[in-house]
Amino acid sequence: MGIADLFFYLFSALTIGSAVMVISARNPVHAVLFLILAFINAAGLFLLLGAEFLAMLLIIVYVGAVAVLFLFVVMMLDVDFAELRAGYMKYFPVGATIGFIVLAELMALFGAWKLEGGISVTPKAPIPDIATLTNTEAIGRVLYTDYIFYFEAVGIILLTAMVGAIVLTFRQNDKAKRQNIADQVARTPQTSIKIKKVETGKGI
Amino acid sequence: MPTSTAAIIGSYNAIFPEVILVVGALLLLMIGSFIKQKNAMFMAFATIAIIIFAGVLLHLQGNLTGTLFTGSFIIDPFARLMKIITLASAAIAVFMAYDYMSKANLWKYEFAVLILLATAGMMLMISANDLIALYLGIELQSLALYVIAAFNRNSERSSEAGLKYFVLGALSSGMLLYGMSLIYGFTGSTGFEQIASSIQTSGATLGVIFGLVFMLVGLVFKISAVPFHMWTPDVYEGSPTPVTTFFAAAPKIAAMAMIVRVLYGAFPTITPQWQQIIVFVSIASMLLGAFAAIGQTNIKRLMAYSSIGHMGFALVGLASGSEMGVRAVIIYMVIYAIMTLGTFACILAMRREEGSVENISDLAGLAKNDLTMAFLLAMLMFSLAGIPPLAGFFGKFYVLLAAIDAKLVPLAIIGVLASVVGAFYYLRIVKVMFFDEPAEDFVPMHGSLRLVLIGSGLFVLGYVVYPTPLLTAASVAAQSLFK
Amino acid sequence: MLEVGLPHYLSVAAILFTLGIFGIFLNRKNVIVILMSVELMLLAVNLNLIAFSAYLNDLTGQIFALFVLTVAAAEAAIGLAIIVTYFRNKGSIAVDDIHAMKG
Amino acid sequence: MNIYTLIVFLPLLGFLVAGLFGKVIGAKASEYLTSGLLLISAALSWVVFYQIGLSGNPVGPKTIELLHWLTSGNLNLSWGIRVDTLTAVMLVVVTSVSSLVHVYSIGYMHNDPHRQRFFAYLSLFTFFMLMLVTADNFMQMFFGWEGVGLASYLLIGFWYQKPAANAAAIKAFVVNRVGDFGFALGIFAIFFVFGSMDFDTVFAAAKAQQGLTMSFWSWEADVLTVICLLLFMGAMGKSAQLLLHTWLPDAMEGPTPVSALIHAATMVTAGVFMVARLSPLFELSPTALWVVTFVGASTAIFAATVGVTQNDIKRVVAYSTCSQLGYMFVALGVGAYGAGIFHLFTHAFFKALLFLGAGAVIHAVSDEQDMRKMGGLVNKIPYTYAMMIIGTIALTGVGIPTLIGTAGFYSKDAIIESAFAAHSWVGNYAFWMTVAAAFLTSFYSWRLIFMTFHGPSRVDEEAAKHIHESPNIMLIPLYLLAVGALAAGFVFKGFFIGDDPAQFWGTSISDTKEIVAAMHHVPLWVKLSPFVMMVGGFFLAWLFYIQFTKLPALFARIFRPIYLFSYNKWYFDELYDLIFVRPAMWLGRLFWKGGDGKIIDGLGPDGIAARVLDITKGAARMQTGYVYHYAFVMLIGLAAIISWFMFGDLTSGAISGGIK
Amino acid sequence: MNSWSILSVVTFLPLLGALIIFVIPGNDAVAKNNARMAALFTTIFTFFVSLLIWFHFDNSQAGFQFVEKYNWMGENFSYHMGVDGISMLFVILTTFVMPLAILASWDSVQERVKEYMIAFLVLESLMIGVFCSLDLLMFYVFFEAGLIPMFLIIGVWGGKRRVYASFKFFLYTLAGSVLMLLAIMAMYMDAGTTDITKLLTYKFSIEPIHFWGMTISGGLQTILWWAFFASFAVKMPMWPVHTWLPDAHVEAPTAGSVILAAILLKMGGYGFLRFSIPMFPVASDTFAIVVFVLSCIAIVYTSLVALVQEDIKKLIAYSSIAHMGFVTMGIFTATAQGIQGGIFQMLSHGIVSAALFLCIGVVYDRMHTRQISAYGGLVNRMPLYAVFFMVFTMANVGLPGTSGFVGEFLALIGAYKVNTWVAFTATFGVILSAAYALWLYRRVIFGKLEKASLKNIADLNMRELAILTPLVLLTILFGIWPAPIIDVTTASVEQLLHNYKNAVQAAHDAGLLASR
Repeated sequence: MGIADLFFYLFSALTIGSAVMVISARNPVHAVLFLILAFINAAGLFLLLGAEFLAMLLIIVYVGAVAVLFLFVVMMLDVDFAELRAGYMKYFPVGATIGFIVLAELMALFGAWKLEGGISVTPKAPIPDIATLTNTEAIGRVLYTDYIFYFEAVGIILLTAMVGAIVLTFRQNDKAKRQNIADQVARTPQTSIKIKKVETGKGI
Repeated sequence: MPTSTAAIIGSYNAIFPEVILVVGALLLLMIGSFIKQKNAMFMAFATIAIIIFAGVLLHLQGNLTGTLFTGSFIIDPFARLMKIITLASAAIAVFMAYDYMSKANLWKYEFAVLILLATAGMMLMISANDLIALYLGIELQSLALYVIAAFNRNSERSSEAGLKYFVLGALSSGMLLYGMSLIYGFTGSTGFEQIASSIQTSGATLGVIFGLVFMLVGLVFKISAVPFHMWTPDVYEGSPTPVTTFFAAAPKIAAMAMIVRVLYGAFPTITPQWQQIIVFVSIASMLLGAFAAIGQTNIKRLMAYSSIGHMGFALVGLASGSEMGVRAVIIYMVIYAIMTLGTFACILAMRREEGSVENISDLAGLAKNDLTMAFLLAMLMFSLAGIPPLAGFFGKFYVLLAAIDAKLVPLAIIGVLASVVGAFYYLRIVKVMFFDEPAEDFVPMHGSLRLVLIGSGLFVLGYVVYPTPLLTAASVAAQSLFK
Repeated sequence: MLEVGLPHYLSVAAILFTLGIFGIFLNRKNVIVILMSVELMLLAVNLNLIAFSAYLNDLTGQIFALFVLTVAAAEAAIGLAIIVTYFRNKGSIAVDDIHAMKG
Repeated sequence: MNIYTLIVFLPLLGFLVAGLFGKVIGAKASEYLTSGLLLISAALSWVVFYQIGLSGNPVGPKTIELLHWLTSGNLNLSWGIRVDTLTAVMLVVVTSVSSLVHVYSIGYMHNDPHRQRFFAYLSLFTFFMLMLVTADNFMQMFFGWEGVGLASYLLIGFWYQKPAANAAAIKAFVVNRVGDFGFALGIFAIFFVFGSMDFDTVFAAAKAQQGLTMSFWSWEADVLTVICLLLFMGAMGKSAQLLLHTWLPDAMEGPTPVSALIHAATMVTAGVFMVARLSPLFELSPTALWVVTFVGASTAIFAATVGVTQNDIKRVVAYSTCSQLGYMFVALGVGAYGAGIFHLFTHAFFKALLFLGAGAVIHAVSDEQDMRKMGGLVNKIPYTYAMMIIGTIALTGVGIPTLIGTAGFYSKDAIIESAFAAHSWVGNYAFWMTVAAAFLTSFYSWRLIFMTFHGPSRVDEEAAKHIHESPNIMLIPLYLLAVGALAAGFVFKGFFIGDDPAQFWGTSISDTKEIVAAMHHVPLWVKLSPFVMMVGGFFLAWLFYIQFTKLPALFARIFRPIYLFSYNKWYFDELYDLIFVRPAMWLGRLFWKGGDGKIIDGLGPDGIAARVLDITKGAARMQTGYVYHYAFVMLIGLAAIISWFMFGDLTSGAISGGIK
Repeated sequence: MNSWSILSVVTFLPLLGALIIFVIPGNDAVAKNNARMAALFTTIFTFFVSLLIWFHFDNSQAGFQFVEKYNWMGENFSYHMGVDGISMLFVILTTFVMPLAILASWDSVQERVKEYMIAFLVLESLMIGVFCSLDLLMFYVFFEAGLIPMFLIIGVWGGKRRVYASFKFFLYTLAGSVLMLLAIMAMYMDAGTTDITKLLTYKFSIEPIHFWGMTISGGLQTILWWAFFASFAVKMPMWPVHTWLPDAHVEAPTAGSVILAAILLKMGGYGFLRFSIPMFPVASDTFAIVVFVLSCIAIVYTSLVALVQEDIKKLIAYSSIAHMGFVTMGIFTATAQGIQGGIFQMLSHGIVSAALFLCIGVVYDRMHTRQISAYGGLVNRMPLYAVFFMVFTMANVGLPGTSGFVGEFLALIGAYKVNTWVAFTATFGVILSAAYALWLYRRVIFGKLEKASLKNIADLNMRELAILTPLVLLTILFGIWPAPIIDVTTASVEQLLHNYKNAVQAAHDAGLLASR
């Protein structure tokens, strides 16, 4: 068993362990933190598989952005240290059974994978030798050529997410006082001063 | 290799409609953020114009057939027809939406943008010829839809609808992706043609089948087939009605086209396997759609169950696994979309002085208050129930014909029996409108709604007279999948 | 112990995936946890893709994973936005409270 | 337009005019028109009768086709008029009695507001009866058969305000339908066997069928026997033979002229006519003839026993009719068709006379029919009395044996003799029964006379003031009928039961010389027995109702069960009510509420609808609103499909392609 | 021979009328009256045009006449029309009854007159279409489409329980016919066409089919036969799927009942004749006994049920079921008499039951109740009515000389040829029919006029006379002279039987049928 294998078991165990904690932690903040841990370990697994770029991406994008966003929202909304509710245990056995069945069936499948049969021996985009081209470089070479279509599409998706998130959450706060320089500059006496004729004996 | 600009433009002709939609969305986004006043009408008609322009471009493609972007984007008559139908449904949905949305104080220019983006997503789905393209198309569509489901952000129901849709949608795309990963792993490729040829060599390995199952779960979720339908009633009920209108037509067509494409593009050699899944899902959908709708009091919820049932029927055509079946699916979806849009025109018109209502009992005695609307809605109901000579019957006729042809007799029998049960609740609406004592009047129907309703009613009534064009178009489209 | 190979990676991914599903339907507490479960599922998918990519010696898997990552981020943003909207209306994001519509 | 057509269709014309335009032309005009047309028809009938029967050279059966009815496959039917002696005899009977009844009714019904309708019905009846007797095929016969049933129904229920009349009308129609049920089946069988419904074709082919069997209700039965028995069932219904007789006494609820015309002289004899008409068939089935005799004899004695205890004047006459019809069937059953028809012929006169006389009595005592409330009328309505006496002596068969007598004397004696002459056990049974019935006939006939006309008056005081003799328009028909009752036997004996039947009958009935000869050569005691019985009956009646008026009550007390049995008509009505009417109603209700309501609807539409709603509720409950349940359902779906492919598929092998 | 597409004209004339009424503006009394007049004129005109079909009809031809054929849906489903001796009479019957139905609703329908008339005219078009269609799919479309207007007619203008009745009617019949739809598709798949003229000579397989461990010995033909049977049996209706009919009849407005009884029920019988017998001869032969048993049960059972009814319409409805029992029995005897008897019985029933429902409508319009117990002694005030009612009652009873007799008589002759038991049981129904019909008549018409509510009831008015008189005349005319009707059908029926006998014989020869 080589060192790589050792790391595999380490990362896997940690990933799975933290995943378990994510879904079972009572405090949602803890859950987010465990999620981060799971991502980091998964990045380790990615590294073991030779996908350095994605591993880094995972840490930067996920740990750095997404998970923090989670944390932010959790803190903002509802830091609820609720007890496990009654329903949880009630459905657990049947849920677990079914989940286990699916899992077992999936596991049974994996041994069957062989690099033969119908699997194309000449991949569409073969991974170049790490000595000649780094992983990041290799990805970069195909990403903007062969996969430009996806790249553009994903851009639109991000745009959509942006528009969507804004339209849902952005609230025009009319109470907040803001400075509008253009308005200030544009002021004239006519608009700012009102001359009233005061009738005698009435007051203003 | 130097290529002239004209040649590039010529070859990229295929994707122009999608580009127009996206560019249009961006334009509207800009315009919208600069002109402050809520000019719903302008925005709506701009949206419709963009969609129509995209449609015209599609039409101008003629019989262009081929793939782009190293095979990940395909254009053929099937894709073109389904896209045109999708675009038309989307345009009509927007056409019907703007009046309601502005009256309900819901109109924002982002709505139009999101609709355009979602429509672009649908176009990508229909044209996807690669797992990644498929996934991106689905997500582009779904993300936009999640947002517009929750578009009435001051309503608990609307945001609950968005939330449920999102959570379950995310779960389904998780499953879809997992399936895709398995397919990729077990065939070594993401392109549909490569997957197909790989499976042809390897046969139906368990890995491929598992992948297919996971993928199908994610795919049929989009057409809300049982047992992956659970989101539908809640989302239909909770979303603002124009959004529901949109949901009921365009995404369903696109998703159905996508399923057809995936199954015939990537898995034609294991038809017997996926046939079983489709048969199961189809039966379950038809039965649930028929039974669960009966007890409903909210008409939008009822339409949700109705759409579940109809998707079940459309899947009958798919299950038959033949060219005839695909043709039937296309015809069914077209007719379904038109009927649904017409029905929603009526639902949108269920408005009193104090606001919109959506209970079936609110339709009571409509025949006395507004005979035209009641009559056309009744015809739509009969059509949805599949009673000849209305268009809905022919939709059912073709799918059942395909099923019988494929010797799926039990499926066909369950189908027709479910349609009898289902007829009950459509009849109930007719009964409420025609037999019951009149309830309070609705405010007069807006012109746009009336236009859609009349158009849809005329189609439903008149289809029997001249069914050929749709038939021909569907035949051509179906043939293109079976070259 | 067995030599670590593709099945090992796939198994880890499968377990992660199952845990993700579990998280969705066993969770009664907080909707955000559901979102996290979804992230776990997507992580499992990515692991799958990358493992296949490595063993197929095909870069496509990695590219795919890249896009999944991106989309997942977008999805998370939308999800969180919806949750915020919901919270504003309801004042709670407990999963058990989300059942205004049923039947 | 030949004479036959005229005879048949003049009454129809009368019906149409009186029925459609009765309101327009008025009651008087309707009466005179219908009666006049009938009289013409009657006159023409006598002409025909003379031409065909009396002139000595009988016209063989010939047919005048009127209108093609239909052709369907090998079934080919037309309306036609069959002319032969039997038809001629019936024409005479029907038109004569009918025209006299028409005339009589002018007087009898003069107070009724619906006279047009009444006369229309009478004419309609006559038309149907004529269609019946002139039928050339079974279909037409059935047409007339049911038509007279309709007319009878209408006439019995003429006074529609009387519930009893309505009930009687329905009863008459339905019981007749029971008979027609057999008749219809018989016709079907005929067509099945012979491929035709024309009399001539059937008669010609009948011989060939003798002894053959056919499958009927899954047993092999003699073809002709089956056919004849089925047909005879129709005759039993129409002629009120035992078991199907219950309608006839009730039919007396109708106006009396109707009773005279339909329920004495013509319609009820249709059964007799039918058997005679079909004698070529019946001849070939001894079993059927046996049954005919047996039923006839039984009816004769049964009706006579009931007649002796009835108090309603018309019912007594009705049971008498029933009994006399039994006589006729006895004659037919033993092969003496001529004798049967002869009795039919004479009976028509005297029974119509009796009925019309009874009508005159009823008329006189302000529509009272109960004889216990009459008595002592002899001086008040002497002409009527005389007529009733003539009718009675004709009915009881007064005459000097071997020398001369009333109409009934010839015809009835001929029947009794023929029964004896048959020399079979059923013939003997019939002989003794008819002889006994002759005794009873005499008894109840004289009982009627004595109770009505003699003794102290028991008439209501109010009614007593109005007792009056009938007007001439009613009496003249009585006189004419009385002539017939007295003379018909003597005049026509030679024709009807003459030594050579063929001379008079031609081929219209199957009488043979042998039977007639045997009939004429019975021992003297046989010839005397009816006479003795007649005298005995008269004497007993005199004893009971003139001499010792306490005796009837005494006997009724001593033999109470027997008395009640007879008085209640052998409890047939109660029995039928118990075994047919009530079960039918019960079954109807059971099928309706239980069958249709609970079982068919309960398991069918309503039940399914209820189950659908249950499922619906279940389906709606599944939609809990909780997002984790939704996810769970999805997971179950996924797990199920995967497991299907993993396990189900491998074991069942249902999937082609296989999995590596 | 048809230069001007007479069948299409007759079929779609009423639809044109409906369109005209549709565009009549307003909702006041004048508009209502215009709608009535327009409907009446349309139907009468249609009737006269349809008479041309009869005049130009060639009795000696067995095949279809006045044929029209155009492409409709693709190449496989065409717009194909034509009539033969079997269907022509039903077209005439429809066009004949329709004006009467319109007239019958003249005063009794005051609400939503326009819609009412439109519904009836549309229904007329569809019904004529059913009898003229020579394409299976087209037939089905017309056949089913009739449900919609009828549903509305019962539901909108019906009685108290109209919702229940209309739903029951709709769903019951729909459930029956969807199986036929599947069968039609299967036939299309097997024969490659839905052209009735071709299918009439097409031989559907009778080779046994093995299916899920079961063996269907009669093969495809058996399956198809049962599917068609399911639809037509409900439509007829046959026992035990008859329970929709009493409810529908009771709740429908008078004209609705008239159409239902006179024409809609006939579609079932027509279907048996047009499809079951000629297209599936071997299966028809095999399962004739089933039909016989059901018919006999229907005749006796429903007659008994009719005996205890308290509602006039319900009683007539049950009697209709019994009469339809004679039709099914006659048709499946596969004898000339049986089939022609069945056809004649249908036509006669179309006239007689329509007339009876019209008669009920007359008193319902005056008294607004259908309870028998609410009537009695009507003859005192309504002598004319009593006469008409009597004629129809007698025709219902099957009295010779009325049209009711001819059909029953022929059907029974046919039945006797085939099975004595059947004839015996069915003839038994003749007794019961007399009992319930006369008893009804007695309770409604006869007796003293005792109920205060009836004291001022008026006799038939001119309009009612105009409706009922032609029916009386036809009832009697057809009873006395049925030949013109029967002769129309002869050639077609003979050809039908010829083919039928050959097919059954061939099956026997091939050893595919157990010899009986």
